[in-house]
Amino acid sequence: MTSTLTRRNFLKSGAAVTAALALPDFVTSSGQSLTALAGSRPPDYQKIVDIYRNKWTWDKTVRGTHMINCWYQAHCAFDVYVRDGIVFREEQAADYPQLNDDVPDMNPRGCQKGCSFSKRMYEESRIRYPLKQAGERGSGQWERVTWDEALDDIADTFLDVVTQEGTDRVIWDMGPDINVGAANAGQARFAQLTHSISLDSNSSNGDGHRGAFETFGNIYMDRSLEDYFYSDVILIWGSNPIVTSIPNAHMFTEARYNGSKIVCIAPDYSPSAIKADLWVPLAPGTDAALALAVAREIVFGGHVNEEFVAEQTDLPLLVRTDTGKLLTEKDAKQGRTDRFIVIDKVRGPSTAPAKSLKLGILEPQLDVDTEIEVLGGGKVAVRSVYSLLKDRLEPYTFEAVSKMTGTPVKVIKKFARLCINAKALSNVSGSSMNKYFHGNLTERAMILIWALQGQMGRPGAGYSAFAFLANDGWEDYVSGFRNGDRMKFGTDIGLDLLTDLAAGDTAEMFFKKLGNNSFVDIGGNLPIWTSAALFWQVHGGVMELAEQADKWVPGLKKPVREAVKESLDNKWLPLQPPAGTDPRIMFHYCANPLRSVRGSQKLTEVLWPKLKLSVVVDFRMSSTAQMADYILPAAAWYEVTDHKWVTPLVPYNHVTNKAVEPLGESKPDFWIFTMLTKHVQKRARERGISSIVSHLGKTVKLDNLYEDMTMGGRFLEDDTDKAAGAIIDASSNLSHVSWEEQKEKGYTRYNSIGISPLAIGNAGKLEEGKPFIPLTYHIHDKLPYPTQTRRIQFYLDNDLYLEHDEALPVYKAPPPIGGDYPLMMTGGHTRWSVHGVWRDNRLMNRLNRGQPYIMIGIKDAADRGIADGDWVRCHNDVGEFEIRVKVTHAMRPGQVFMYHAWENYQFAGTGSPREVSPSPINPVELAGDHAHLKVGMLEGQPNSFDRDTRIEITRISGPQAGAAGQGSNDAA
Amino acid sequence: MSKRQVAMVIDLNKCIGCQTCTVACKTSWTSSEGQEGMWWNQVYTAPGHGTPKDWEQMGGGFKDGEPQKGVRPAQGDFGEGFELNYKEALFSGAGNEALKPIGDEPQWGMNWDEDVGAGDYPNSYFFYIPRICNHCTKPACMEACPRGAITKRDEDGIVVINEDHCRGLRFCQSACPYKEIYYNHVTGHAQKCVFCLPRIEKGVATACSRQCPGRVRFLGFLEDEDGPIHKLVNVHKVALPLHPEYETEPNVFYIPPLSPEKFDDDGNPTGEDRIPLGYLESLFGPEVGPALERIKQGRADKQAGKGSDLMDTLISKNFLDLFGPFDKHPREVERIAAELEREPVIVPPEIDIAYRGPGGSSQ
Amino acid sequence: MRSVKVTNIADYAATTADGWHQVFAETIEMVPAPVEMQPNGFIQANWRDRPYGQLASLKAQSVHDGTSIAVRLRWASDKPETGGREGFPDGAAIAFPIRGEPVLWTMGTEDEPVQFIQWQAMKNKVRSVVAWGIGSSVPGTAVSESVTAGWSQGYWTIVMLRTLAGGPEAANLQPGTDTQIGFAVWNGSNEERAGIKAVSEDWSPLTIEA
Amino acid sequence: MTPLERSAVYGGFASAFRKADGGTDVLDDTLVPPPPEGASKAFMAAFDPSVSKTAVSLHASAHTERDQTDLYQELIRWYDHFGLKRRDGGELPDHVSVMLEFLQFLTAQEAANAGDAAAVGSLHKAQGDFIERQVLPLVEAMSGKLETDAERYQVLPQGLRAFLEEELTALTQ
Repeated sequence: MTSTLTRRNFLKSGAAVTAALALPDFVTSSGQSLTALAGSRPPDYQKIVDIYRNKWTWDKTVRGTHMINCWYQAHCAFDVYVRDGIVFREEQAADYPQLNDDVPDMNPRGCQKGCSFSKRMYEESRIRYPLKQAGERGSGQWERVTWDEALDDIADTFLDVVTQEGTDRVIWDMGPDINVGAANAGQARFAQLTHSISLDSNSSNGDGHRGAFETFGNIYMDRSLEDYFYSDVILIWGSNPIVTSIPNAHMFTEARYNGSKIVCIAPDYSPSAIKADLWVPLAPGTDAALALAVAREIVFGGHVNEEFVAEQTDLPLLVRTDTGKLLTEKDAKQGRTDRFIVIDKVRGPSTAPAKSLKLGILEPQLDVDTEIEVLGGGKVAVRSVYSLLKDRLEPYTFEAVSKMTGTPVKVIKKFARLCINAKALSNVSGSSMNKYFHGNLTERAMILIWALQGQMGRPGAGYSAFAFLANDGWEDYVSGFRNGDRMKFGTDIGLDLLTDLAAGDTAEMFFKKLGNNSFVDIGGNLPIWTSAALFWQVHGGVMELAEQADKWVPGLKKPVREAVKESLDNKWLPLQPPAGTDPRIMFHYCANPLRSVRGSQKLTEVLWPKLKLSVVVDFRMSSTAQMADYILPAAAWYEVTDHKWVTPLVPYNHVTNKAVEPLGESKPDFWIFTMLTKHVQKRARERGISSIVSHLGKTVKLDNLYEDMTMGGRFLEDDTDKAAGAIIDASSNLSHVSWEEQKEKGYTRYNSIGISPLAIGNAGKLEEGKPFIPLTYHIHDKLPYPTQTRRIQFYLDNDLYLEHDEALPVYKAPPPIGGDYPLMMTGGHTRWSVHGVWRDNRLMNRLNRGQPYIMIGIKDAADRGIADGDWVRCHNDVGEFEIRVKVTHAMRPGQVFMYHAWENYQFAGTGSPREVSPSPINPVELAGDHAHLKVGMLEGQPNSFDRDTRIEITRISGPQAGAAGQGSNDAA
Repeated sequence: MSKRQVAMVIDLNKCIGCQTCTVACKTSWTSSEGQEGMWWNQVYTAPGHGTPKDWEQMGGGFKDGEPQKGVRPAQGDFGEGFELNYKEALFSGAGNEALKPIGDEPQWGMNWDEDVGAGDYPNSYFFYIPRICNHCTKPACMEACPRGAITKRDEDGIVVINEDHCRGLRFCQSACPYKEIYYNHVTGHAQKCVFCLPRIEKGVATACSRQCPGRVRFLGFLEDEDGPIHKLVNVHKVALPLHPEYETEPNVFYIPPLSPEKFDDDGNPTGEDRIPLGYLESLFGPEVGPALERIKQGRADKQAGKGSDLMDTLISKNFLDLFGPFDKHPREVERIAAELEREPVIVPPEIDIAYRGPGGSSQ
Repeated sequence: MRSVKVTNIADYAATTADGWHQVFAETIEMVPAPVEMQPNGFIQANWRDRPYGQLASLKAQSVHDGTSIAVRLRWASDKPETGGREGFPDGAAIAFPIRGEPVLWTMGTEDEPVQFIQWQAMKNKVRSVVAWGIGSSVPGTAVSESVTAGWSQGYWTIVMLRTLAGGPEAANLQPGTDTQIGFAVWNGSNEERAGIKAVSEDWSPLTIEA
Repeated sequence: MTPLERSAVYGGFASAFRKADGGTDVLDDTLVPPPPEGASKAFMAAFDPSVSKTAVSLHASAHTERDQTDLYQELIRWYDHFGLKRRDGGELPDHVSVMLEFLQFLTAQEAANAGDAAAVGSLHKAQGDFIERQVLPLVEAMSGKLETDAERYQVLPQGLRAFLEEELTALTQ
């Protein structure tokens, strides 16, 4: 075939035409040069099927996992299959060892999301290079910029703000994906060096387990999965593990075969209820009443474990009936205000033991109603907490509670009998309770069932609340391994710990103090954290939605705004930057507040205008990213080597290995934060800025930031792997296995819960071959709890609690938040995404309805002339949104159900479910001037609520035809 | 009858409806052109329409040995693989357009009636049923194909469609009573689950079994005396075929679902299962009642500390015990890791670009 | 039926070529292929009480130029059906005995094969196929078969061309000899395919003019 | 045009779609206008959907309902059949520049094997099938929807389309 054709000659005259080949995107498989290969004889080719002749081979398989907060169901070791630098498929490794012969092994783990991440990685919504918003915010006119341009511009705005307005104007919005590994060690170190503020978003997601915090002074307590095999009665209460703990679920169904009885308490016949022996249907938000009915049966039925209660709880302690305050040693005679009084059967009034819970010769009376002489003369009537509790429980008879909950008496009786006759009672924890306004009262009432019977601290028995387990070398890395010894949050723990221990405190109390010190300046540590919930309410304007809160919540003593002002003015709860001082720069790090925060429509209206700069660090487009000024592309999970925190349920540190190069110009998180310090340092030196005094009154060196960040060049921007290894080596609970070995295997079992505010509350030994049981240090070794009374505490004499009659647990009906409308919008985590990451994924959407939907019962739908698949309008006094309905037999009349995490851009029109949930702050959660009711890491902060939201639903139309425009996927 | 018959038991008490099996199958087998709407493995909420929609009313199979009339499911019955309008919704400014399926809003999808169930609250009831091709001992599809393109392998009883002989006549689709056969409109062939042939041949469990987080699927040969299948089907008699009345002798068996107590009209617990026995009998035949009793007895023995081989088998503390002889790790079997790709995809026929369609003949 | 000798077959390739007006069009009676002849119980069960092969008759004409033969068919079809993603295309086929005395309806036997030239509206191409009984059809020797097809005003008209010379798996046609020809038509909108079709009652004698 | 010249043109188009000012040394600027003022911004607006509403993606997977991983597998089988492998950090296999580089290679190989009719026959069939099945559909999808005021980027896809159509007819004769 000679070139007789007159193809229009695109070739420029005189252009170089040589046989030498240079192809930017190709190399030869054999290693020879491209020119040499082009010179050789080509393989035979007749028809397209020829390219399918030779077998497909993989270049390599690498051990990987997914660095996202799957929380209770985290994490799973995967084999990642790679070819030509592209991840093609992944499959669970499924090679976890069996812990011991009594229990099933953990295999295979994994879920439908993890098994399809390789499809998610290269989707169109993946961001490949830094983007700058060219038009005004939200206009979608993005401009590609280089990393240098982006980081220089961000560094300049950062320097302007910190020099002119203060370092506390720079805010780190931490999403659920912080991994307590190298990735966010980079971010935390940047924040610590620059005194910028990190938002603790745990409670703002409604995961604060407030009731456990009020009772144990600590939320961290969960067991390892295998422990359920030793429990003969398992309560699924306030959780939906069949949907939200996919890799763990087999342990419950196998425990059921092993003879355990499973009880599910939920308003709807949930996917977890179908695996139960008994499903207890009740009106949503009335769980406290049910728990108090069981507690009453325990107390009045003579089932109290008096020995456990006397030693481990505050029930024998005395309360002054005149002030409602706990009787202190000082009141009774000379002594301390943090020591309390019991009536010993023989010796009369005595100080309850404090340094240890051991009673020794003491025999405290439980039921006390007497008078006692007080300092300064005169007598005061006192009663034991137990005696007050008996009065409190008295009205919660089965019949009365049946009216409150709508649950038939016989079902309540059967449920109570199961809880009382259980040899080892356990619960499957979730994060639903705290998304109800009175969720704290519910959890306090539930804990009574375990505490009154001493069902704690032994195989299969115990209450599970917040699940968290992390390496304890992270804080050392973040504080820069100062002085080389074990540094915690920048203080020399050696000396402080010993002094506290000598004074009778426990290591747990010490580390809780360090956690508190991260929020409040009590000397030593850098208070650079603040409550995200308060931040969104005050700076974000969400509080404005709560103007009508008094209409919704009966018994509110003062408007929410005043309650918040009182708490802030009295420094009960700290807020940084303080109210009235506007934030200026927000880094949203794997965070998506515009999708997750209740009342998020206020954030774009009130908060965004205050910001000079909004930066999103993420690997995909999201609702918040659309409103950002910059999007910095983070590498995806198979493109970086790092490790991730887990929970005691699956106490294995999981590692993901870098299988392929990051796509386009996306970079590992660690690289991004380290390079940011490099640009801040460069621009500071160029602009002649050296250092400033931060709002904490300490100097912040800006012209040396990169040197400090990298610890003098020890961990440079490309050293994610090295930093991750350093964190492991510095961890007392993970350094028993080398970092190289952990990378190879993909997972390593912790050898202890570690000493860091982020896990020490689990207070138990993590031993080889044995399931983990929380709180055994308190129950067996008699170490005091980190509470005011150093016991499991049911009586809270803080003024806010007394004022709202919540000193003792009580049932309060769910307030009609959003207005007096007939349907209560409950919800839960979805089966189809972890947070928002898979919500817009093509494959996951094909496995359900491809669009958001709200579930409604048969009768409620019929009453409103609504059919399955119809479009409806959901509205109340605060907002509205449009959505399609799914009509299901499982819904309780009066209840509708909204699975979470739909992105705003998946809703027609402007509304989204967050806009009908004003989530007013519960005033008691603003308490702060109390021995243990104070802010700490992930605990002691106000929560946000959406499960009490009341709405009405009205039909708009049937399914719409051909609504969507021509997608990018239509053929030419 | 094949010399040996590979079989599967699916435990409906452990299935949590998460569709990881569906994703494992889809990403391994059906992501080529023309397979967008194919689900060789599906999980549906029962009672429900299932996939394809109302498949139980679509006929096929045998009755008293006689082949029965059957419907050929349309693509819409399987549920379209709907496509999302990413470009408008994501990259064109906030709030301009909702991310949703392109074209008409879907009114059916593979898992459309997930968790809908049946029964009047509080006696609602549902459970999940995973389904794959049953590789029947008397395959209706094999009998229905006039070209003999469907064969049952002697060494393991797996029923496969030979794409060289298949002309896309699709008589097999109407004959299969379980409606497990799909049509690839690009290659012009009928296609269906191949029981992960390349994995099974190398002693590796099928993707849907090995990747199931619920540990729901047992694998093995029906005749293998000490395998889990024989134990559950023949010894303990708790694993039952779905719709035995279709007379194709399916080789996928199901452990029937226990369920919470039913409530009487005053809402009080009655001690009976809430899933009506009649409904379970309509699925698994008259043996389902006794099978449920044997499972309950097993639990009672465990509670009484007497021990139960049935329960220990169903619990299967060691993950690999689920899979009988198919216990090799896909990563170790190097060749399989290297060849873990699909059967060679037959490339679509040369589409005659010249044809202008009716009325515009090329003369 | 006679295949008229003509000088140049190319003039007859188009369905509406004038030449065809001078060629006598035979009316071939068509009947549904008997349901009992369907190869298995499932096809019989599905079609026993469902009408198919309802075409009453078709018009057939043929010419040849000594090297190639053209057969023109014309039959009523209320709407053209190409099958699309899920349906079945309209189709037609002509059959020639290759050896022995094969029975048309059984599509030949072990040693009495039958050749078909099959056309489908979806792909608008023809295939030369050989069969030794029902369900056994496989691609036969190519006889450079080709087709032009068109539907208008309720009628399909197609012209099939092939070389007279056959091969081991294709009928060998010679000018000046008599042979036989059979016909089949599939109505795609009625989901007709394989054995579900209208067929000519039996072979029609075909004289290939010298 | 000789195979080597065709190879040079493929290389020119490949770099023209990779960088805003790519391929100016090879492509005749009377047919393909030189890069405009602020070329990189205009190039982004034309060809990067994450940057602009009116942009058209240069990735084939953005223009097909086909499963992305399956498309990558077929393309990698093409490149692998002829001994090529993706360079670390290179573009994804369905990017138009990668496809054009592959044709640049095949035509260069054709030049080197001019005397061997069987080899040239194989290469012609491969080039024809690859253009018809992968490259042309992508280029048609790109040029069909493109809206840009920068003349170079309006013309580039049309020019490439014309060149490919002529290549295809030449190859399939």
